[in-house]
Amino acid sequence: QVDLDALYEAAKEEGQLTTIALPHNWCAYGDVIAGFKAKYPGITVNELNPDAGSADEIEAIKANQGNMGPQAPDVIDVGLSFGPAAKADGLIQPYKVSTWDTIPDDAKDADGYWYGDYYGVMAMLVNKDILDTSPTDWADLANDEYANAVALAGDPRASAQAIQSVYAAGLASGADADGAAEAGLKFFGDLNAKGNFVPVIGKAASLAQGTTPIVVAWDYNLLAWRDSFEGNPLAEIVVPQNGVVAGVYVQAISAYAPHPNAAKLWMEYLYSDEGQLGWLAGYCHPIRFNDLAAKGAIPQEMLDALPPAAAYEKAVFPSIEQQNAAKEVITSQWDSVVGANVE
Amino acid sequence: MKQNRFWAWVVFLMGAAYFVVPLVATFEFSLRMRRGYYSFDSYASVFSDPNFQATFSYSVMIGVFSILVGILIVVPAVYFVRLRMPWLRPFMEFFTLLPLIIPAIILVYGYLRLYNSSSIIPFTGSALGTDILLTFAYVALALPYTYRAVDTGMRTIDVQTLTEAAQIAGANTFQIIGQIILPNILVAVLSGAFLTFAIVIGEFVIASLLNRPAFGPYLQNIGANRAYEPAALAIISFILTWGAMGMINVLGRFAPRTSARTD
Amino acid sequence: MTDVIAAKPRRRFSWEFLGVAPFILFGLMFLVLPTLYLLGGAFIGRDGEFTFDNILGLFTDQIMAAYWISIRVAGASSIIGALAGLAIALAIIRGRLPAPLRSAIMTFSGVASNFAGVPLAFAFIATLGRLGLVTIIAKTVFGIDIYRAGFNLLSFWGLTLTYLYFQIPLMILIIAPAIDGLKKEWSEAAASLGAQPWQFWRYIGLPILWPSFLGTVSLLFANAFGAIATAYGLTGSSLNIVPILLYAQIRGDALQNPGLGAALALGMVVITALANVLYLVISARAERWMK
Amino acid sequence: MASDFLKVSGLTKTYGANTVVKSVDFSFAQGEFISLLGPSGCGKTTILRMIAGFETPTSGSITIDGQDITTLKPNQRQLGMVFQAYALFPNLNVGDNIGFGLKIAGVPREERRARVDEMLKLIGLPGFEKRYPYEMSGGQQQRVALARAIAPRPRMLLLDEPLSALDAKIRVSLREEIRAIQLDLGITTVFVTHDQEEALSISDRIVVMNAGHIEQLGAPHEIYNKPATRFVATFVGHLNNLDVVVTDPASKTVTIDGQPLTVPDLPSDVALNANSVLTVRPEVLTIGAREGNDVTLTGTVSDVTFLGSVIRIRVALGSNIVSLDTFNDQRSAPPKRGEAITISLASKDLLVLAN
Amino acid sequence: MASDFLKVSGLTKTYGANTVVKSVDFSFAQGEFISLLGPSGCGKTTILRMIAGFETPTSGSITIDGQDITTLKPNQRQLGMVFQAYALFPNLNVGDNIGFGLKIAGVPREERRARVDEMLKLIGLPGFEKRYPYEMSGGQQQRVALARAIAPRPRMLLLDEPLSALDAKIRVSLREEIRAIQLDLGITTVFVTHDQEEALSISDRIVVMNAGHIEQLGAPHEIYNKPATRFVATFVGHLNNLDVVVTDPASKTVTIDGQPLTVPDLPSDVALNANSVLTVRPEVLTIGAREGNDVTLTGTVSDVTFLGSVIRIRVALGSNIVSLDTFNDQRSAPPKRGEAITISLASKDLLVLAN
Ligand SMILES: Nc1ncnc2c1ncn2[C@@H]1O[C@H](COP(=O)(O)OP(=O)(O)OP(=O)(O)O)[C@@H](O)[C@H]1O
Ligand SMILES: Nc1ncnc2c1ncn2[C@@H]1O[C@H](COP(=O)(O)OP(=O)(O)OP(=O)(O)O)[C@@H](O)[C@H]1O
Ligand SMILES: [Mg+2]
Ligand SMILES: [Mg+2]
Repeated sequence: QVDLDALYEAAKEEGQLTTIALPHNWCAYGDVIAGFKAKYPGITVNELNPDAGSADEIEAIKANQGNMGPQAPDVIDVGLSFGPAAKADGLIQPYKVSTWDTIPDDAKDADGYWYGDYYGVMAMLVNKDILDTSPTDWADLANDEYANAVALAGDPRASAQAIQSVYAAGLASGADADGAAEAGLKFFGDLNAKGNFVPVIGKAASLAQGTTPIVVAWDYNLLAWRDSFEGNPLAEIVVPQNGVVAGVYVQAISAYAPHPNAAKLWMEYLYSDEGQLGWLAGYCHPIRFNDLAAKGAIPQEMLDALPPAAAYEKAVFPSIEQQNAAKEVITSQWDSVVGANVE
Repeated sequence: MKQNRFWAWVVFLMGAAYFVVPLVATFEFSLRMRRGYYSFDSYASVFSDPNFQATFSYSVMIGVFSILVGILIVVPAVYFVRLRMPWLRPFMEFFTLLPLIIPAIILVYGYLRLYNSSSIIPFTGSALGTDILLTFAYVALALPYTYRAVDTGMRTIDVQTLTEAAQIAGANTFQIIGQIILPNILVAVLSGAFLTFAIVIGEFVIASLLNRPAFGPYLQNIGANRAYEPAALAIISFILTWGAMGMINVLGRFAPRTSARTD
Repeated sequence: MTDVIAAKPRRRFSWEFLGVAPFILFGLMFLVLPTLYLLGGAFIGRDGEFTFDNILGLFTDQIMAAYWISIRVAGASSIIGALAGLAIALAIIRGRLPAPLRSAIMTFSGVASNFAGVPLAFAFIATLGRLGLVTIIAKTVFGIDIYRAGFNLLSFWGLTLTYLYFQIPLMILIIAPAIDGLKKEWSEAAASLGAQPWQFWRYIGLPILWPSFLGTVSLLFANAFGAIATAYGLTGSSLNIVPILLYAQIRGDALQNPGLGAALALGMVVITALANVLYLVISARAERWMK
Repeated sequence: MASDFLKVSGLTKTYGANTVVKSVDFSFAQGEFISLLGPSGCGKTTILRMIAGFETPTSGSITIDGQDITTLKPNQRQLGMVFQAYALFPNLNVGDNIGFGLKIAGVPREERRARVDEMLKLIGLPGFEKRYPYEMSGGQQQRVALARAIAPRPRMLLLDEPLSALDAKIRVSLREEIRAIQLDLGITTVFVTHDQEEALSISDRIVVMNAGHIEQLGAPHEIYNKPATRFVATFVGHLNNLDVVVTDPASKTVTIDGQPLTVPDLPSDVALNANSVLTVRPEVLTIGAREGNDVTLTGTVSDVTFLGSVIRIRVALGSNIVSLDTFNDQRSAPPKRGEAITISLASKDLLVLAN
Repeated sequence: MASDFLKVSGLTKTYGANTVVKSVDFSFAQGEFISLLGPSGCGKTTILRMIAGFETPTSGSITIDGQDITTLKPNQRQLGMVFQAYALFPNLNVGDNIGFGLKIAGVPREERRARVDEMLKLIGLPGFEKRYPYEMSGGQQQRVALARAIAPRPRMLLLDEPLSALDAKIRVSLREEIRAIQLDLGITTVFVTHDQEEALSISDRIVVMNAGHIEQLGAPHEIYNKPATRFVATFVGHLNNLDVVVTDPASKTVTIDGQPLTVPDLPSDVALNANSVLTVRPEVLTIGAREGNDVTLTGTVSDVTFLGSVIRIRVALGSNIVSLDTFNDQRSAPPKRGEAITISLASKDLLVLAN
């Protein structure tokens, strides 16, 4: 078993933890970080580029090999498919948290290089002040009324969230798991050609300000955004009828982490009950959800706030191989097939 | 002549419309946070955000250091080049033109490659080092403005003769720069300083690429994630910049006047 | 006294050089070297060998499109900005408008020319975004849905319109001294020789301003070409213009190739340098009457 | 027509509360060379600019050759103007500068070129047409400015201190050239200057101005020898003031430092023992006696200044110090400081001035 | 010591390939007022700046009061300097400007204030200490600059064209003040000017320079009356050149326009019928005969210029045009252009100059 006290001492020695790509309203990371700081005083958390995509995180590790400064991330939180790739490139190091055994086996690397952290389903948020009727499925996005309205929540060349969105759209158009990526590209290519696609990274602000009245993103993000609007503007979350894709993210520690002990301590915190519930408070299903549920450790009001379970019934969990293949296709062909340029 | 004036007014009013409407619109937008009626909620939200305070004071601090470093580097250089080494002038002009021609993003790319922790001068090796690098980066960005301000200031006084007048009265170089040159170009120096400040406060690219918790990246982050606060922030930063510029004008009034009357 | 005699000239020199040395060192370390390093990097492959691959890597549709839109936006915003700025500067300096207006505009220009970047993007979203004041007024008062009509803030014209907000004031600031430099006597001399005002501008005023005008245009071009914060604030990182590509390259290396980043940067420097060379060539011809 | 080719009447200019030209009247004949002379700020430039059309008179009128031009635009007045700072168009070469007015008037290229050549010859700069203004000295530039002004054969030539930016030697030679060209072309010319020697040496008639009004208008020798007011006398040339006491109003006798002298021009209404001030030019005083000098005074040399061709001797007559100018003459050594000295003058050279 | 308080020997200054001061030697006694006079670019300022220490001589030495100061820094030389453009410190008021040198020298505040008051009285500006330079006229500023230079009791005072930025009238009165203060303090003074009248009127001795070397060094009347070279004669005062033909070398007789005259100073080695050039000052010529004038010439009046106190008459003697200066005299009207005229001169006033 891990000696948490010793780890804390060692981490305090390092004094700092560098995270990357953790928006504060993503899975309530803001509160999670605050909780970590409160529990382990003496460690400052240095947050890099909250808006980075998964690929950006991997590149940050690559670019900072040997850099012990505050630009080098210690830990990353990336889309599932990026985990094995990073392992293959030798960019991450293994670590098994104390609660390792309660993480489902299909969501972790057997050697402890990467391990799933939470999941959600791909959904759409609609600004009701601008659009009277919400789309109910992917196909609706091509309707005339959604001209210049649809945005992804990331750059499909770099962001796991955006890649999964494209993949989900492909599945919804009837393709099988292998053809979903191409179908998704075609779907967005058509959407772009029609003028419904907005080449802007959809965020809470762009949705509220009307730049992107519809944003496709993980349901937990959309819920957090909707909350932040406090009813102004009115926003509705739509889980599409077809192509409900669930996505798992994974945590990993950089192989070049300047503060390895702080990184390990961070992992311990995230995978503790407290950390897992922290994510859940941000509408993310933590990877130990079933374990926690079985232990009855989840407060009822938290369960009530979650999106209806029905949405998750249809959810498809693509395998790592499927995801890798899709990622490869989408990142490399997005430019040529969709090619969303400014005109 | 009348016609002349008419067109002048037309041009002026068109320009005024272009510049004023976005400000009005932004202000209006910033008031829309509460559904149905106008409020200053977005401003309250901004000011109560600890990140606003933290990033803003960080940027102010970096701004102050950038100004000091800029003055320390530029004033003696301009002075001695004017006085003794006019042949160096083209080099100075060239250096100070570079930041206008080479985009900031390219400079910072270069810094990251040159001064990363595996180089001989590992600025990015520590937070403090990165702060220093950021300061230098801002000095570089502001260099055209600082240089030109100081140079203009020195042009309005006869540096050579004043130096000689002080020298023959027994003053040494420190006394000359401290007691004669600097007081006389103070307004120019300050106007350069405020420009530097205005640049530093809003700067986004360098701070973001060096991953420092500055105001610019904070603005960007808020801009992506909040609906109404960005408009409030735009108004706030506009007022801040306006304040800095206003200071230049106010200080201009206290300038030691150099123009001589003739009999 | 003998020691003084022997040491003096040398000591004096080094003293003065010490005053200039920090500047030179700074310029080399933070302006010249990074640029050179980067430009050199454009010709070095992953294996550390000299190569043209990075440069060739620029010739993809996407990157070419990015350069093209960047050049167009920078070109349009610099030329339109320069013309509009010139018109406004002429109006306030030569148009006999009330004197306080001039200092107000100059101060405003100082502010607005520094108002580039993220806040500017916010301002334009609040103005011409889908829920922007102008958009809404156009829709509710005039019944024109500018977005349905094809307008988009994230288009060539949208970006240009936004960039003009800092380009015009910059032009005013830079060209104003040149207009002030037009001596009153020149227009009076022309008038006494029978010239109409337009003839004065055609033969004397504008030809004299021409070099400054060109110089400012090339500066505005570089300014817009390298501008990233505004575009980034408008769109997040997805806009396909060169500075944003480069930004992505530096931050995340989404294109997975560091040499390509250097090549992108080289491309930018070459284009701004070309703009400046063009200026130098034209102005050298236009300035043959100057010392 | 002869004497009112240029006619200015009741010309007034007010800036805010400040009247800088106060109802000025004058008229001149065609071909005259007129100088406006006066101290800085007296309104010379303002008058010239009203004639040129750059300022609108507050009231009054200006006619040229019978045509009222008061409200005409400058470009319709057909006048030539030369400015103090040359004001050549820096972007045009000499030829184009000189030909500018002709080009505006639509004169064909060939004719223009011929006229430019003629002008260049006139100002002594043939072959300079390809030069740019910055490539020339101030004196050359001002010559070109002159040529530019006269090339379109204007009705009048206006010059505003055209020489004051130039070196002393060039100033003298150029003023002679200007006068020669003016006589040659017979062009009516108004010349503004604050340099009295310049005005005296070059003009047919001089308008001496002070604080917006005319103090005196006359030929140079009238201005110098018969100044109408104390202002004119002091402004033009050097002047000695002598405090005298009237000892016999009837015989017009006064005493200076106790020494009697008769003043033919003494007004008849002065009182006995009144203090009065007489003025006299330094050059009419002579050391010792001289034929025609009817007044002899004795005093002490207080100072001798060697000025080259002239030696200025200051003589103390009691509390009066008078300056006496004499040509440097090697044959007679100048008196020494402290020496007693006798000086003489002709009483009719004494000026009694209105204040 | 007397005559070498300031001693300059072999002083040379080279800029690149250009030697602008060519081995200049002179020495002066304590208390002398010395002018460096010469045309623009002759090296006057360069010499002054080498004395002040702003330029390092290429070779040669400068000693003051026996101390070799050639390589001393300017701030160690204890000299006072006044610049053409006043160069008052714009950020300091008059009092602080004058007290600057004393403050640098560490003089206590009270003593400084007393000295500043004394200086202000000396320059006639008491009560001005709180004014800033921009609040004063040029003449006042230059007075303050003078006070600033002499306040620390320098060993010598250096002035570089201190008057040339001022108006003519102020120029004259300020030069007299400077001279009076200099005599009062007995301070050795080097004064640079290109104005010959200024140099003649103010100096004990004058160094006339040309192209980097000394043409003549002497008292003002020596310079004017006995110019050593043609350059000096032309530069100082107006000069007439007369082309003459030597008709009898033995009796030193030449003819001008066929009219004979005897030249006492004619070198004995000139040949018969040689062409030679004589020079004569305009003021030694007189209209008609005059006692002591032994040469009479007849010619035609070609031009008459009225200059105020002086009338300059140009007389054509064949191809020679000579200028004759006469005081303006109302009793005798000046001759008219074209009139025949007789002029006379004393043959010993004719100058035969080395070239
Ligand atoms: N545009 C103006 N507004 C207000 N006052 C003016 C203006 N132009 C001239 N003045 C004032 O009018 C007066 C006469 O000016 P003007 O230029 O005619 O004088 P001047 O005789 O030419 O003097 P100088 O010899 O200095 O050129 C001055 O007191 C001047 O300050
Ligand atoms: N720093 C310098 N570098 C090169 N040449 C110089 C320099 N300073 C002066 N000269 C040259 O030296 C010569 C003498 O200059 P100096 O200033 O001594 O002349 P000056 O007699 O004072 O003339 P002026 O009456 O115009 O002031 C000039 O030809 C000038 O061009
Ligand atoms: Mg004037
Ligand atoms: Mg000089």
